Amino acid sequence: MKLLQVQGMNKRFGGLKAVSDLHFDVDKGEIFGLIGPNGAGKSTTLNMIDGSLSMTGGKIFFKGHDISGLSPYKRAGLGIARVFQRDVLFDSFTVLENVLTGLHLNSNLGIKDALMPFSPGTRKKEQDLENKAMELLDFVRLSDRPGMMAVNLPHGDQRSLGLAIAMATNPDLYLLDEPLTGMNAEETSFMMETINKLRDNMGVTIVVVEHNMKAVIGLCDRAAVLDYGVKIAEGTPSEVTADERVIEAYLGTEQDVVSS
Amino acid sequence: MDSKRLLSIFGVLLLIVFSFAIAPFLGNPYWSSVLIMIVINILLTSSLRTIFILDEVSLGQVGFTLIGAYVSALVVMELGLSFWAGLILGGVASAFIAMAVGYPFMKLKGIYFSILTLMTTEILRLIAYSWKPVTGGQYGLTGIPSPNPLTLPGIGEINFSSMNNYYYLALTIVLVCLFIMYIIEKSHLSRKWIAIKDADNLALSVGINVMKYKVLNFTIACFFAGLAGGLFAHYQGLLSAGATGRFGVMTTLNLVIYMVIGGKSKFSGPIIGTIAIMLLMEFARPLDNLRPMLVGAVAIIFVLLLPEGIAGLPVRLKSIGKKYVSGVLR
Amino acid sequence: METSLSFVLQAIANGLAMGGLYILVALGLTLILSIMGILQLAHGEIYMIGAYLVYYLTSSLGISLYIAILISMGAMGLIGLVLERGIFRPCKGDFLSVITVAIALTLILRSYAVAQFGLFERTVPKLASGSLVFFGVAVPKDRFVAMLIAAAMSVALYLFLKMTRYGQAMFACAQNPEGARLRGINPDLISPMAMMIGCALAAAGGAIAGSIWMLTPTMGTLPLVKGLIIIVIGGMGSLSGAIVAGIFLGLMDGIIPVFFGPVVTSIAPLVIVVLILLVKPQGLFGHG
Amino acid sequence: MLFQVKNLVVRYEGAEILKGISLEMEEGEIITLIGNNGAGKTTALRAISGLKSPHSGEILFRGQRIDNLLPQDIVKRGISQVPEGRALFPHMSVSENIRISGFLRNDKQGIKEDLDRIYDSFPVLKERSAQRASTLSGGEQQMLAIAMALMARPTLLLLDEPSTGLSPKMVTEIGRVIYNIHKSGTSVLLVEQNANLALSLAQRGYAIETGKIVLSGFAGELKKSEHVKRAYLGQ
Repeated sequence: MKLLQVQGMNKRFGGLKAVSDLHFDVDKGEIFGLIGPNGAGKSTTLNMIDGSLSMTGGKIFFKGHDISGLSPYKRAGLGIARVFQRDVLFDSFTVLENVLTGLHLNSNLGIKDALMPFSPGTRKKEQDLENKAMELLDFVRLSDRPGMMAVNLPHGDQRSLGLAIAMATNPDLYLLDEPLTGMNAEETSFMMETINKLRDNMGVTIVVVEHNMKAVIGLCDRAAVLDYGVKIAEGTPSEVTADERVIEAYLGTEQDVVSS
Repeated sequence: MDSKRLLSIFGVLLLIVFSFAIAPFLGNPYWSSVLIMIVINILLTSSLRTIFILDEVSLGQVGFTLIGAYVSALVVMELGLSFWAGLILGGVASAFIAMAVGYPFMKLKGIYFSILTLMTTEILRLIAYSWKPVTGGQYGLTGIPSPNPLTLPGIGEINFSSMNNYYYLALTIVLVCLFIMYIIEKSHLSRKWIAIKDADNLALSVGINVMKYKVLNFTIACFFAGLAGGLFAHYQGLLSAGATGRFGVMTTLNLVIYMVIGGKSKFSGPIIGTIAIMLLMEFARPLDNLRPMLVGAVAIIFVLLLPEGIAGLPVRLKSIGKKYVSGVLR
Repeated sequence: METSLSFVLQAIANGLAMGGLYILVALGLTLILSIMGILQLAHGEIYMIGAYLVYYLTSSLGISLYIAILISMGAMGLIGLVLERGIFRPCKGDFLSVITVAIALTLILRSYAVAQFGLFERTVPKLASGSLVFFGVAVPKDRFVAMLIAAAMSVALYLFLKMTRYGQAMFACAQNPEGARLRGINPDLISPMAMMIGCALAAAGGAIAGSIWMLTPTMGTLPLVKGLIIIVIGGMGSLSGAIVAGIFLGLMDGIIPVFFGPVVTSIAPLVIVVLILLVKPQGLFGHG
Repeated sequence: MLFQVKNLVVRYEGAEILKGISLEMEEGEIITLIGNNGAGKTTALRAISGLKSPHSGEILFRGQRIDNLLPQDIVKRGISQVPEGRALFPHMSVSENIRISGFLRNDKQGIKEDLDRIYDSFPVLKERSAQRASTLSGGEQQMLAIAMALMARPTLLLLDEPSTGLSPKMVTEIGRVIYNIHKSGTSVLLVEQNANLALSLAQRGYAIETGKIVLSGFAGELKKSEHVKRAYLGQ
């Protein structure tokens, strides 16, 4: 079943075409890579899928519904979760509070609870949320320091926390923006393991944006390669990496700049 | 419940008792009127800080006070409703207008939001200043009645035309408002505001309707600003909207000073700051025209040396004390 | 017919003179905002103190008006330097701190003026006496002199910014502070310059206003509000935008009262600004 | 020794971005620092240019420590950077951008000569000299950024990912420009993600991963190294 369908997506910034007529489908349960060199339009594409950027043209379908005009929070409600490229976290909060905030959609705290935060009913609801949050922290191996301020976490753990926040929305589709960037070998392998575990245990679908070819090969079932906002190849990682055009776009032309 | 929490609850109760007990000892209407203005301004400054939870500085709180003041006065004078209805309707009118303009307003951030709110408050003032048939124009409204006497079982009839009694009334209302604001501060609502302030894109991506919560924030803050206006109208008995008067630009700017000196990141900050600066203004009467200079100097000293304000002093002193102790021991 | 023409011509002259003053205030505001990122809410007070200094120099020391204006500009420039170093720079760009410090400065300067000069209205000598006659209508000469001074200073500022190394460095700092650092420009050197120029222009504006109208300790509020209106309409950081918006606003202020009441005159620009902020916050002439 | 970095540690908000890197270069060399996004390359250049003060370690230029100097003093000594994202003054014209980049120089004649020379080597900039910098294409902006850095007459030119976002043809073009700059006697430190480009230009190279130098050597050797092939060349 097609979980996500991108049809004729376009984005213009002034005169610049950041994404041109992009088509691709993602099946349920797939890990799909969106790869390309810096500036190829990967993050722009991701921003249009999660709704933080509006499209100049095209349509996006999620679970068969047209979500093209919906705002990001509505898309989150439908089951799309975004994990940001840089360490975007709630800096004023502890690790636990970050995940609690992520549980917004799963909480049934209403205006009544806002006016009676100390009432037993509200307390109970919050306790339940806390338990849920701790489970998620367990999954990303952060349950040992729920009270730590999120900003004080090491880089790799901040990424894990970002993932836990996304998991808290209980999504069907994850959008991961360069999840491995800036990580050391140990953190990279843990993150890859976590992503695989997420898909295998929970049956979710994952779209990964990555410029690091090596990581993509190990992670994705299928991938599309972007160059200057145009899709130049799509297929299994081995198909994609063997493609002439991908090699040229990705690695630069083989001609020696010095001798030419 | 830990002892620290118990202690602070006890402290707050003590302060409340003190603020009730103080009025008769001061004894004269002048001090009662000072105290009334202090509690009204506490409410206003606290409403400013509600918006500051989103990291936005509203320079327009006084504009919404004006709405509350005029609406509250007019429904009592023209429609013959009670003080209580007037007070609530004033707050509601202010909140309603805030909600109506909230969506486009809350899209702006930083300097843009501050300038927008500053201009809005001037527009509201000028409308009040010129809309003669309704607001009395530059002559303003006069003869706004005091609240009707209240009969309480066991105490008897309380007449609010006395300054002292009006102070009790205002204090009670403001305390209730502060209690509600405190509760909101501790609730999931304020956690969402902080989340939006920290990273609105992440907040959106976990499904938080960012604009809804921002507009709600603005609406709540302006509701309390409107209530403050109603309290002011029925205390003063007359309203006018001249440029240098109560609803002028300087009033709105002073609130920022109260908040910063008191401590912008603590709930108690605006309360402490308003009391401290307004009392300072009273005790510095001999300085006469130079009093604002004193306040300005104090504000600059706080910004540069104690950015967390008076409410941040205990922590600051503790760290200084620790340094000193460790210095002595070493 | 004749009287209405005379009204309109005088209104235009008044409007252009006011526009000139607003421009002087707005140019400083926008320079300070774009280079230092500071919303200088006390800028109107600098304008006021600059005017009072001219009053003091002319009335107590008997210095001639034009010299006094120059001295006042220099003095306010120095004060700007002190303010930048002493109180604005330590705020390190924190928005609330900057606003608070500026408000505190407003309180201090205004209360100083009240204490020193009292609440009475004061006057300084006229920039010029007599009238010029256009189409049989007499328009006071001082309006023209005010316009000329404002125009000359705007042109001088423009030339300084466009043609000199330090002027260009100011633009560079405003557009890309880190890029400027990499090219060897030190923003810590450029910021006080912006503040000095801004304060000097405000002082000139205040002095001219004082010589056409009156001096009061609260005279700074109006030009501050007008200055904010101008930089919003013109786009924050845009000098040409500030000049166009300033002339536009001055004319509005001059002409509207002829046909409508003073309240419409005050409200109209505010409403325009609120609408611009809501629809196109970068201003009508702003970049991007 | 022209330039030396010894055990440089840089922190941002508690996180150690550079964990003690060392590199060195001789006068007239062109070396490269390759690594993926987030490895710490840009941070290293920011520290060298004085935009970010290091937590510990030393940076030496002609034997003197420069790690405590302000950016303008570092430019004065002859180190000029072409930053990532080009850092132009978008609303100033191309010629204003170039002129203001000679801010620290007082020799009017020399500035004029350099301007002419730059226009000779970048005819496209001459063509567009009156246009706003923001209206240039990506490749032209990169040319402008390089021209601006050259206005300081640097002994050492630092380039931060000049190939980012450029078409292969433009990358080749930029490569040629860098090559010519080096030929004319300027030492170059090239930071790149595009290892292919970097290793064809440079004489020697260092590879950086999560804040540490993991490999260094002559460009030819690095190109053949299995690690580089896997990590950077995608083979």
